[in-house]
Amino acid sequence: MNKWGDNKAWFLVIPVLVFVAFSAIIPLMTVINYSLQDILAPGKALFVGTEWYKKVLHDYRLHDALWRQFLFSALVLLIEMPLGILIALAMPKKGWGISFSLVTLALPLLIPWNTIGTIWMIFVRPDIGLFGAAINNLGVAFDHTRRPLDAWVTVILMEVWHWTPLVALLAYAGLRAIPEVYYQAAKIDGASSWKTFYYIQLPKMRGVLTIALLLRFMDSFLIYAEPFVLTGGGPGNTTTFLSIYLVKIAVLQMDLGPGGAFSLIYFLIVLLLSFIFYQVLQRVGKGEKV
Amino acid sequence: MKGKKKTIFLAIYFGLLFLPIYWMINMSLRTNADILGTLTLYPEDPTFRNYVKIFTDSSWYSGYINSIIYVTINTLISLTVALPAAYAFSRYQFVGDKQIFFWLLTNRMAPSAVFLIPFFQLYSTIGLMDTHIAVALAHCLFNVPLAVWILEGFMSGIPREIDETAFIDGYSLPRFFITIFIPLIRAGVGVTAFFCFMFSWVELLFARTLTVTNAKPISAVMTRTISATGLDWGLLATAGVLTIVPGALVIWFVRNHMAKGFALGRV
Amino acid sequence: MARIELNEIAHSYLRNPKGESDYAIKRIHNVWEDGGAYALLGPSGCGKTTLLNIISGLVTPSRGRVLYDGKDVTSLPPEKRNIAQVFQFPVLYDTLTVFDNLAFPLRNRGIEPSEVTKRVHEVADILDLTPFLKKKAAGLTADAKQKISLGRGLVRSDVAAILFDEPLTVIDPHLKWHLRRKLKEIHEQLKLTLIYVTHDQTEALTFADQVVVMLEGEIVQIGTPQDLYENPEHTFVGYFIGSPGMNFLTCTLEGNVAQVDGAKIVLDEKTAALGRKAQGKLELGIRPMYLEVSPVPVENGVPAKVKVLEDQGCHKIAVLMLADKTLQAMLPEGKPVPEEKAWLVFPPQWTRLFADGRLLK
Amino acid sequence: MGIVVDSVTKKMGRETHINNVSLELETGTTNVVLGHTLAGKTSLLRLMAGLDRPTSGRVLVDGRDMTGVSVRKRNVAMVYQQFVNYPSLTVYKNIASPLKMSGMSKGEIDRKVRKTAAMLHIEDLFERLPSELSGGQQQRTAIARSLVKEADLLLLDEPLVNLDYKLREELRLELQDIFKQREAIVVYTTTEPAEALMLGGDIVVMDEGRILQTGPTPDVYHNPATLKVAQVFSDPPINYLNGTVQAGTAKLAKDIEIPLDGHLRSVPPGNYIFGVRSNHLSLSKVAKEDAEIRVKVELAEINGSETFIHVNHGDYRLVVQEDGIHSRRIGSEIPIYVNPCCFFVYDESGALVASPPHGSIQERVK
Repeated sequence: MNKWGDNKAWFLVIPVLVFVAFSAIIPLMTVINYSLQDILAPGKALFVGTEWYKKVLHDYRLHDALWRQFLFSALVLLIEMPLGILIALAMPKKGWGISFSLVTLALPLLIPWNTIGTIWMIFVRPDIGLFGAAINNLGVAFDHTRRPLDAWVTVILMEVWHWTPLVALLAYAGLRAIPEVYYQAAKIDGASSWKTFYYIQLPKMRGVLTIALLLRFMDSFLIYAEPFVLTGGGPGNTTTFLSIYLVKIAVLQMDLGPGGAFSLIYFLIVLLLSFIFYQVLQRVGKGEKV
Repeated sequence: MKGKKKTIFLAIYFGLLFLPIYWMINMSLRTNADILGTLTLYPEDPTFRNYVKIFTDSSWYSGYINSIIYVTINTLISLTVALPAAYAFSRYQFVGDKQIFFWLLTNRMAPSAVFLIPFFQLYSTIGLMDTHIAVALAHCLFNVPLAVWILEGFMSGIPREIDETAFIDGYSLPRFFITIFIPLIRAGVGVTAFFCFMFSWVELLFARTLTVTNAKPISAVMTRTISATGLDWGLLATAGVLTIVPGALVIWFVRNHMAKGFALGRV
Repeated sequence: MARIELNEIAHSYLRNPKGESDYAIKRIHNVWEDGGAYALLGPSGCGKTTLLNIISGLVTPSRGRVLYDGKDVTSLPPEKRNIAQVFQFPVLYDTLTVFDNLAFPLRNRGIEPSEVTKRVHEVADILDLTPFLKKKAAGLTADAKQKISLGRGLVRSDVAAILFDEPLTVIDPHLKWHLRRKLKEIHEQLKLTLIYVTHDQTEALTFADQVVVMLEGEIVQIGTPQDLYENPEHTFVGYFIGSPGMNFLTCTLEGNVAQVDGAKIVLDEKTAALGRKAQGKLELGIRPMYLEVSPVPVENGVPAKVKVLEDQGCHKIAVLMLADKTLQAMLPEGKPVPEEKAWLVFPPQWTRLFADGRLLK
Repeated sequence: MGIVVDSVTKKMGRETHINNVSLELETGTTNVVLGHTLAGKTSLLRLMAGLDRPTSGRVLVDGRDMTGVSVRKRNVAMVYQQFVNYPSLTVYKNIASPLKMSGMSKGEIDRKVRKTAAMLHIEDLFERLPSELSGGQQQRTAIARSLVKEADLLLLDEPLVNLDYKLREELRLELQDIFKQREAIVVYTTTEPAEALMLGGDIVVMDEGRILQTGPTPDVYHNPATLKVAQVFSDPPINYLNGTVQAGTAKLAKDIEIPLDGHLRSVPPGNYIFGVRSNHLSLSKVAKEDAEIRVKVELAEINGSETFIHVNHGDYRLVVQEDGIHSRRIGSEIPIYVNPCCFFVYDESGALVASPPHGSIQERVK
């Protein structure tokens, strides 16, 4: 049946619009304002047009941060997606094990992001951290504050530790939604467990996996707090991702003009991605109704 | 045999998952001197001194209280405004419905860093700086769209004939909504509250920027302390452990509904 | 193909069943002949799906043995029993084409590619699926999908039996006819053992040569559709088969005459003799179709009041009151219609006696 | 007193659900809306209830224009084909809910709820939640809720279609009794001719969003004005054979000849469509004027207490109804018989030319 056509429904949406307008539209206008002006002193601003945009677009550090960001997101997805699916497959299907697994998996998701950074900062330190000390004992020199590679390994490990459970939870929910008869039919057809996975479980999980993939892409693209606490963007700038760089420009250096321009470009990139996100989601939604 | 392999794999994974947390707990039970002295796998001389300090020093424990206050306010606001909106999106067709729904979702995708300076200025201007409500409002940026998104999913699962029957019976929309409809989507409201709590609880950037002392959340207290006290690892670890507790409690209460929330795929 | 024997089967889903009522299947002991088309009919919760799963091997019975052609398969899983099953909802491999779906069970068993192609084309021909072979299975209509599920069973030359679990639930009513016909045709053509579970009388009676009626974990009657209609062995069968169901009147017996609240109904000698020997609550049963209704007094006619007269187009249903008991009768189109009073005649050859629900014979 | 639907059209996007429909219904009548799935029956009901707004046209209640007036301000009750109850309320509270809204006193509510529940035999289920009921009990609760407030307009949208056929039998009988006692306009939609006939009253035959024919139910059954009505109002759909009338005889399907007697006598020469209901085809020759048709058996479908034998005669697909339950071999060739006095005759546009006189079938049986 079709939805009821009634424009009075707008009244129900107004509260949301007021709140989101307050926390999204007004700030966004301010940002646009900054990006087009040079604020010399409070109350004294000069219209500079696209000046800041040109400056930001030619900033090689921003380019570096962008590529770093893409590399980071790609690596994270490559590890988290298969690992998450594997965990979901290994999870128990009945009994107390379900509750235990779900609670354990959800735990890292509810730890404040800076605490995540703290946990790992402690964990990988060569002097007091279990991980750092153990690796060094094996004869591998490891120090995430000095070596870029070690810093990357640490950040990725942390990210995987933090967010793989989300993929696993989504995949698990997807698996649970597969009716038992599919497994029965596969058994009767003599399918091996690999074939059952490839021809039944994977296609049936497509919807949730798409969502997991996109969510993980978005959130890893916006990452800030955890690497900030862990490495502060270093050593050098080797773990300075987009958000960290933006905060550096806008908050620490108070360069409001370039900060504003950077913000908008960053937001546009994310918007573009979220548009693709929305399109894909729509298509997945339709595909599942068949 | 296959089942056994799975269990072993899962046990190893869960072991690795707990290890960093365990290590932090381990350190929270030791003094700083002890930590810096020798590396031991478990606290040989466990002490609760760090915990005592946090529970008795108001600059520490008020951080927890502040966090809980603004998270609660945010969750309440998000649910209150999202419920009618989600109902509108799930039931009605109106001018601009799809566009607004999409625009709401884009806010969930916005990089927090973009909004830092404007928020700072906005809340300074209207005198809300360093208040709980400021952080709660800021978190609405991503939590309200999220709540609308999840609730809409649950509401669409309720047949519209129930609404119609109620209107035929003479219920007004608000009365129907409160007495009949909300009880029907109880689980959805619970799941939504859980996610609002979660995202507000774990957020750092806004909470730190919009507060100075009065509403400073525990996460911000921790970051400051790193530089202030030099490196009291034991205290830092203890503060970290204590930030995990509320989250763990919440999970425990919603554990049976969690899978359902995830099944909708709307996180 | 195989002859399936159920040997003293009983099943409970509880780990420690206590009384009778804990058993989903109480006691079943019968043989399903090779090449027969059977329907397993009963209301929901009667244990028919459990029985089907015992035959297929998805459920291992608490007691008793399952034999395929004399070989004990009780503890074998479904994939080792060589059966095929069609479920309530179409179960397909969404990402595969129709061809690959049909080929799937063969390829899993390591059949030669040329043989696979040959078999798939044969089966696709029978099921009218040939035009869709190259299409993705996910985009097809529900009835085509259900045919593919069936086809995956048919492609296997070694299949012992094909089991159906309410296979037409999701099919549009006007397409059901087509599938029912297809199933009949396949049975005629391939002479496979088919077992069909349903709660729908039309489906069961249309499909099967032999209908097995189940009630509360037990088989109450096995017979041809005509048999079930004309000679129900249990009051439940009388009620469940036919619309409206059989009329039942509690009665006492005096010689050859059944007394129903003072009204006298003459029975034939054989039935009356059986009734006199029987124990328990006696009930007289007659189909609405066989109950004769006259608007004027007739010989042996029992007077009754007419409560409602329903016109169904091709015939009328009269709801009659015999003392305080309700009876229904079917009046063919054009037959004279009683107005307030009617006289009922119970033809002895269609009047049956039941004791405690079971037919006397 | 009554409801008037005045040239109403309802469009949804590009689809037309109701196409210029006009209808007048009186208080105290039972009206059956008969039509196939998607004929627009539900749309019509929703428009009458005020759940949907017509794209054009008006709905008048007691002479007042109610188009666009909210359903809350109307005195209607509706039963859906899905079992719609408030899942969080007990059966008692479900039934009481429309009365509670009208501000009735507690004692009065209790009296009415108990009376209505007794009528539908659910008075023992008061404390249960809808999820703890069987399908039949759920629908009984929904019907009770619609009856309890004694609305002026009682709408039932295929209320029995999702029930098991044994339950359908029972409830259908009970509903008939209940409707007779109502001082309301009862509108009942169904796809089944038998259900329509049993409920009696007046009928509205619909197809593709239009009304094809209205009138007292038995009259329409015996004189379907067009071939389409005859198809909708026969289960299985009426059998038809093309034929030509010429010089005193009619030739059907090329090889069947029947004399032009009785109601056929007045049919002028030309091309026609001859329709005959399944129950008028038989497997045995009853009268000497019966015409024989050679057919091939396709399937014997058993429905309730009848066997429907689907057969082919050349390109014509026919269905023969046989009382009782019998099996027939697929593919066997048999003769079937039809009495010429049972034919409906339609011209090539589908309009009725001649229908069997009411008495003729009775005579035939005697």
